[in-house]
Amino acid sequence: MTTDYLKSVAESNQWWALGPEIMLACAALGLLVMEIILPKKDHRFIPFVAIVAQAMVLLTVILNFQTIWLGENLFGGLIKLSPWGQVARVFFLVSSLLVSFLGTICLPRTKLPRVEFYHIVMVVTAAMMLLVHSNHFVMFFVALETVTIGFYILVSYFRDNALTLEAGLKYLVLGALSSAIMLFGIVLLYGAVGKVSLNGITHTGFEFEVLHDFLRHHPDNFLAIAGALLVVGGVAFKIGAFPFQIWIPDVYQGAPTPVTAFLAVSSKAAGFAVLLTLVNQVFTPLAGVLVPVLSLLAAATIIMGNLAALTQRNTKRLMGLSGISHAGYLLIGVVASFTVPWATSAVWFYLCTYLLASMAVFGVMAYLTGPDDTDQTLDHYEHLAKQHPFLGGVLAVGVGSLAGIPPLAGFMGKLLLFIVAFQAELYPLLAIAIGGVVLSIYYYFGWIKSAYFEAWRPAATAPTAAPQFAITIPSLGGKLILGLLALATLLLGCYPGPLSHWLPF
Amino acid sequence: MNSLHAQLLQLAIATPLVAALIIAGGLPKRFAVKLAGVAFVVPALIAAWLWQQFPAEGGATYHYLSNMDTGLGRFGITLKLGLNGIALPLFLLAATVGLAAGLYALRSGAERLKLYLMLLLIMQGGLLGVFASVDIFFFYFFHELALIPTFIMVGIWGGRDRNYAAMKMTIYLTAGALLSLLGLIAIYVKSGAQSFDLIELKAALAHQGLAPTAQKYIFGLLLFGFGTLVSLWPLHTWAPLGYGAAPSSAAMLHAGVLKKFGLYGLIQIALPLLPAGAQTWAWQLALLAGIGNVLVIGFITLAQRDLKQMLGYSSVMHMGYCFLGISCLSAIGTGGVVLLMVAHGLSVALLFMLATSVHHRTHTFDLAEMGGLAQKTPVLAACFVAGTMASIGLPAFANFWGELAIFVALWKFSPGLTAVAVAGVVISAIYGLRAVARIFFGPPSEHLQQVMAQHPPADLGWGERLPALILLAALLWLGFYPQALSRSIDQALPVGLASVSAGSVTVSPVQP
Amino acid sequence: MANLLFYFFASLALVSAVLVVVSKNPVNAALGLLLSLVGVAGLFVLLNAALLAFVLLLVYAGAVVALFLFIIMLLDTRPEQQKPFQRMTLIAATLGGALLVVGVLSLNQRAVLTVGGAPGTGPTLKHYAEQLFTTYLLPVQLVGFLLLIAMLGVIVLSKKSDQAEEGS
Amino acid sequence: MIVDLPHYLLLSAVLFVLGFFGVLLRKNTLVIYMCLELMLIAATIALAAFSHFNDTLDGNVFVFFILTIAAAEVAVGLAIIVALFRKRGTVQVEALNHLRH
Repeated sequence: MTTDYLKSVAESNQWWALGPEIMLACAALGLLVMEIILPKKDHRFIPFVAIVAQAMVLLTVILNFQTIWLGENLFGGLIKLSPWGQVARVFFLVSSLLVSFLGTICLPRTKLPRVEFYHIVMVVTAAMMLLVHSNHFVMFFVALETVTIGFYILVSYFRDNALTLEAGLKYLVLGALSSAIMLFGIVLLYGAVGKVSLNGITHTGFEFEVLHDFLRHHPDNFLAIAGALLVVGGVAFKIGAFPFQIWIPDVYQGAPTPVTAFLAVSSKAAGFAVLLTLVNQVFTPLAGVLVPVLSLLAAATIIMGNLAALTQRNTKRLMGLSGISHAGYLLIGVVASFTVPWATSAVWFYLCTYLLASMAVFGVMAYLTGPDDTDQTLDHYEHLAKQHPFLGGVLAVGVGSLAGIPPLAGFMGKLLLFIVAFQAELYPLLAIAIGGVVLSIYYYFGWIKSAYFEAWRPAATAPTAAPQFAITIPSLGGKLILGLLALATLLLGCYPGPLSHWLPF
Repeated sequence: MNSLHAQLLQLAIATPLVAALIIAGGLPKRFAVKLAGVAFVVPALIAAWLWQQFPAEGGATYHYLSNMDTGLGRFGITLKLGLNGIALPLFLLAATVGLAAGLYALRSGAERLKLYLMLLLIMQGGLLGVFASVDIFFFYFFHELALIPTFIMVGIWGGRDRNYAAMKMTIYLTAGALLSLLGLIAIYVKSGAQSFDLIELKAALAHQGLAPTAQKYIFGLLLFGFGTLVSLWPLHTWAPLGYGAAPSSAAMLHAGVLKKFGLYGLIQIALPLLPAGAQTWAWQLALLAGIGNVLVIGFITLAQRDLKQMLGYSSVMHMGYCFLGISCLSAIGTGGVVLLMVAHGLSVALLFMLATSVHHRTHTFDLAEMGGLAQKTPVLAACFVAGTMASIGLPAFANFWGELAIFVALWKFSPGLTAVAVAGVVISAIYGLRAVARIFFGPPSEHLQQVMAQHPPADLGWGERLPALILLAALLWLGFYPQALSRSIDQALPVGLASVSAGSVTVSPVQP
Repeated sequence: MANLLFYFFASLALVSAVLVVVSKNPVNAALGLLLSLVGVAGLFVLLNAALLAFVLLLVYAGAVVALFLFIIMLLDTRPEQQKPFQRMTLIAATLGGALLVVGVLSLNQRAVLTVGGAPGTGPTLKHYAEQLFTTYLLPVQLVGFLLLIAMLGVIVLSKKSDQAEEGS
Repeated sequence: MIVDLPHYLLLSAVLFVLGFFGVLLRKNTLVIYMCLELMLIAATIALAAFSHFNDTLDGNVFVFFILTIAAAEVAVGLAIIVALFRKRGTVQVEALNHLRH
């Protein structure tokens, strides 16, 4: 290994390109330091420091949206920034900001350490950003495992609650299983490619470009196909696609509400970002195998998610099960991206609308949970609209957007996905998706119904024994954030221009 | 001048929506009621003015066009508004029924009146938008905007079974809307026009239409999607239930106007863009509508004992005539459908409103209990009788011309179905007149006598009389002077259809 | 000689892995895991990766298995009762297993294995160091954070409740 | 018969399948966790073998990372198992059925 080579490697280590991730990690470390040096009574400021720090990082990313490193291989090919990666950065930061906000609502109810929560959320977010940027399977796996292990801790964070720990253990076992499967797939891909020498430098099947090149010339290499399928299976676990959806309802129910939101939004988006990268940049030559597999997955996911959600009364499980069906719709977009290039934009647009709507709903849920975070059913929502019109309104907007009702953003997301699916001529999948949307109207409507309609019984039949549940009254900041989410959902549905210009269609 | 009219058109749609926003912003109730009243009147005035200014020979093209960017220009989605000869009558209908329903709601004294008015205003804005949209994406968008308040209103202010009714309506109508949305997307993708603009779609498909198989499938999607929304048998079951439970103003707007969305879509979009598809489905549609909607539902209507249920079923039945008219695929039939849509919208809104007025006085919808109301409330009785006669299709009312044109077209298409349709008129005459007899004449039940003794029924007050008179006047005016609308309708009918019935009489009947 | 060693280590790894899967007593399972690791470490040596073998024994045998044993003793779990498996579990296991067996067999039958050049002499510690601190510097940093959050997580999950922060 | 890449691969695959079976069939979460470790180790055998026979170092380096990650995973996993044991007094899978509605 010559000095020249080392020099070139050192030069490609452009740490500035990873500024946001590094800032986030340093801020996370700073929180720990603050916990040590600050007196105990000042610890309550730490969450706000975390939120401000994340907002600063978000601002940095937005200001440097068109960075000079776009499309270049950095860190010796480990990292490659792409326009989608930039979108993902913003997405993950917005999401983690909102999760931290939810944390400030939920964590004070417990007697648990708090700073660690924000620390882990920030590290996991940075790891997700690296995951989306990674261009090399070693980087990919390390980032993915950082995210996964972070989630093991976060899911079981409320360790006073046996149900939370049970959810944590379930997530742990199934997550580790999926990681092992994915690892084996990566190994097979590495083995299939073997050794490639270019310009005197050795390359391996870990590198995405090399792998893509290899697959283009050997699209029927059995080892590679098996590896690709195993890797896609591992990602399917993260997004909760069939048949890896079994963990979702239990884990969503058991996890603390902010973590459920984090899982539902960031983890799922990371899964889709990775899947899109893999499908569009690495496994493209394997379309003959992957398209049928992914189509079947999408169909089964939509059907399973919606059918299971129909009779669900626990709202966190409902969010999980309906989230499965959303993953199914998104998978249609992924399948379509083989033939229609702008499908990637449609998927991201959908994810953005999903972020806004889900976070609004989880925000309301966070205010409604009592001491037991895992037990929240539709019955708790009775009288909500009457007693707390604001929370009721936010809930209606969020749930309506998830159901895809115009003029809310979710409708535009679904519309774009349907157009994409039509252009890709995926008619059977479209039919299933339509059926799924109709089913989803049933349970989403049930939610709205319990929040709005039951409460307004005529006075004669009023005395119902509906138990009253503790509702945390939103602070002004909380109201502002939830109101902004609802407003953004509404505006994006009526005038989707800004986001559609911003996404690199 | 034209740009001024285009702005007026925008203003007509925006007024109710903005008013709804202002009321949502926390306007005190006193002002909210006044604002709502203004917001219902303004579109009606604008609609009348636009109709008056509509060029005599210009029905074939769109007028008052305006275009607004939505940020989705790259998908060919822009907010493009305008009216042609078919859209104009329905726009007028929406404005008129909206005015009547709004005025009725102002005086209805409903609980949570502000929310009620707000939802009604959103509905009104959506309805006006539906018929003024040239862009088929916004055509759909406005429909949903008007549809959502319906569910909420049924869910909150509904009568018996409101939860079940709201749920069933939501699922059926959303499923229908999604199917038709798929059809619209299919047209967009397959036409290659890269635009949702109906004018551009027509231009793109004028040279070379879609392949016949594609047309067949897309027309099928639109037919059953729109069909569900218009209560095509056997997808109609939401309608009687929903109308039975809906509060009066919502039922007026939905049954009177919103339901016409599906028929309007078939006539304005499906027939001109997918002529071959229409050919393949014509007979199936005619049979479903003729046997199902007219005969089966006709007999079911005969068996109804509940006034509101009966009205709901009769509205389903009358939609059968509209479908029959469409399935003829002739200019005269389609023109008749447009006229009947307007006429039926007016008459069914009138009847739903008066049914609620009857309920206020008798506290029941049960036909068997009622009786003798004619002496106590003569104006109500007169209006109800007039509405029933219009609904049956007697001459002097607008419905007559629509049904007549449809029958003429149907005769050429299938004499057998014409016989069925005429039998349907007899059926509707039986149940209509029987209901009038039960409510207003003959002795009431003992229970009702007690109720009326305690609360002597008053005749229609101005809050009810004014909307009723508006609707009745429109029905009569169109009954005596159908040319007011039929000329522009004729000009706008799809070119392809004119050739089917080349040389046939126009819809305009002889001068009265 | 190398062949013999391969078969010895491979069978050691396999047999003790079977022991992990079937033994009723978790302690036996842990010991099986330990033996299996020894076998794998031997294989690593055969593959010219003595350093990996060393790390494997150090990290896994020394830390992980010890941790497992420690926890087993701490929790004092009784040996598993032999309960009949649920039918669904059995079906799923059979299906999954059959799929995997088919996969494994076809892997060996149909795989086109590219073998690039003769295996050279084993990499030295220096080679690893060069790789880890140049090309793979970023993942190394990331793994540092991973270990940090793992540590924090263990603390959060195991700290006694009364030591936790009071709500302020 | 020369021991070659396919031998290592077969061994690795069989170990992987064994671990997978263990995860599916065992009831004790601790043992399940050991089986998961077995699966990871199986993958590293294949990785080291590929690395050796292709004469590339990257696979071996990846093994380093995998071992580190696995150790972290075990630490967190065991912490969760212990915490749950404190609450429920068992580590059997059947006890994990309280999340149902």
